[in-house]
Amino acid sequence: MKVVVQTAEFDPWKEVADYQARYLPKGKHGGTVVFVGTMRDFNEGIDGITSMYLDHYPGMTERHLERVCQEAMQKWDVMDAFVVHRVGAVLPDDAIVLVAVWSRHRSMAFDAARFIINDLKHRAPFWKRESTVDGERWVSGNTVDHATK
Amino acid sequence: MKVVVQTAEFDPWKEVADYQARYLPKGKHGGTVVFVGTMRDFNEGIDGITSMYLDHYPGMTERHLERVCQEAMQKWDVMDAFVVHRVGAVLPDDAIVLVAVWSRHRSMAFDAARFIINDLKHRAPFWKRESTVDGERWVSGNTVDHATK
Amino acid sequence: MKINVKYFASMRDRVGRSDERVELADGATVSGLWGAVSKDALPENTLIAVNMEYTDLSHVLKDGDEVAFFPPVTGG
Amino acid sequence: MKINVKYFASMRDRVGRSDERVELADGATVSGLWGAVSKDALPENTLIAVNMEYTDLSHVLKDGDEVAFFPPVTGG
Repeated sequence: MKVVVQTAEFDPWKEVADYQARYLPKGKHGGTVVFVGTMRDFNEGIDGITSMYLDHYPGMTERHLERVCQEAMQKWDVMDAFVVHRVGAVLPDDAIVLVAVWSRHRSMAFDAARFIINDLKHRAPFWKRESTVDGERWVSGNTVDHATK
Repeated sequence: MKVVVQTAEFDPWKEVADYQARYLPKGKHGGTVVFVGTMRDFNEGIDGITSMYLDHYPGMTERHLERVCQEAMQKWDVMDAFVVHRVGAVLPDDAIVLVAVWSRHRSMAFDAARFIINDLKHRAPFWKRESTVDGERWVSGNTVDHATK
Repeated sequence: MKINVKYFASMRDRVGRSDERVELADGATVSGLWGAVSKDALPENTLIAVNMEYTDLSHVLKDGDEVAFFPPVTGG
Repeated sequence: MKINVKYFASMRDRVGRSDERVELADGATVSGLWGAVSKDALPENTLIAVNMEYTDLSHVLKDGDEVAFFPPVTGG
């Protein structure tokens, strides 16, 4: 299990491939579910978002995400979980967040990945400030996943 | 939207990266959900599965999967869907199936990806024959996803 | 009328062939087709497709139809 | 006792600083700390963490605690 909070740009598909090759035993996981959140150039009805700044609470953010991953691994039959999240300056089409979960069975992988990303969106201390053609603004809130428990 | 049924081995993460670079407009999709099914070296309590043969119904399989992807794209706010499935000889740790869904919002991407893989598992004409140390056998059935509607 | 029949996976092993062409009287159903190709009852859970669409034993066939018999699917 | 206070995102903009050290009487709560650092009411929906764990205004502080005030999170 690994949680990374970084300012550097990342290729989510390469990150998953590298993590799997390095940490997952061969022939044991039947299902992998990956969620990637990508920066859009529109949000809450506003077009023309040119860049974004992601603030976080160093220390608490990592600790919170590690605990959520541990909780998911205990709650479902999950073999491994991997989370990467960008902070600092982010541009449209950049990957912001990656959540990857490996399990013996697909339903466990889906439930665990969704649990992690929903907790991350609603509880992990990150804040987005968008730069639009009209200026800057803090994003007010994340949408609720209808499947959130 | 694309459905590929192939005998050749594939790297699911590279497939997703290539498809996204080629077909997805930049800055429009907020959430991507990917499911990858990987061949395990055990199944239904049997260890030591050395290889597998995947049979299918050429023509019907592709048609069925294309229709399922179209249904998912209509039912949820899905921008694009991509499915790759192996047939023929498959070895442990090989990727068998890839389902990738791009959407503006994560909950739509999760629901659509899960819908596609569940339909594929229960309705798409594929059949697995496993080779174990004790001989060959047709796999009897797929497990039900508790979230299947 | 002529019907093209296909068998997949364990159904192919059971029937002992992968496909065949069968001559049937007009108005025959999938059930009648099965009676013409096998003396055994159709195994429970067998799936049926006519022209690559799922259907059932009561489906009335037309000349040139492709009918497939196969066990529950196990892909993914 | 000495308390380390941190402000993030719009809370930092509102308070006008990112962190500070505050001297409080023993037994003070997070609510008392807020009264010491600001004349305004705590904005609705403000989240509170003490030593990087979520808590609420009634939390009784100890010497050396790190208290953070921040708005609803918007990561992912």
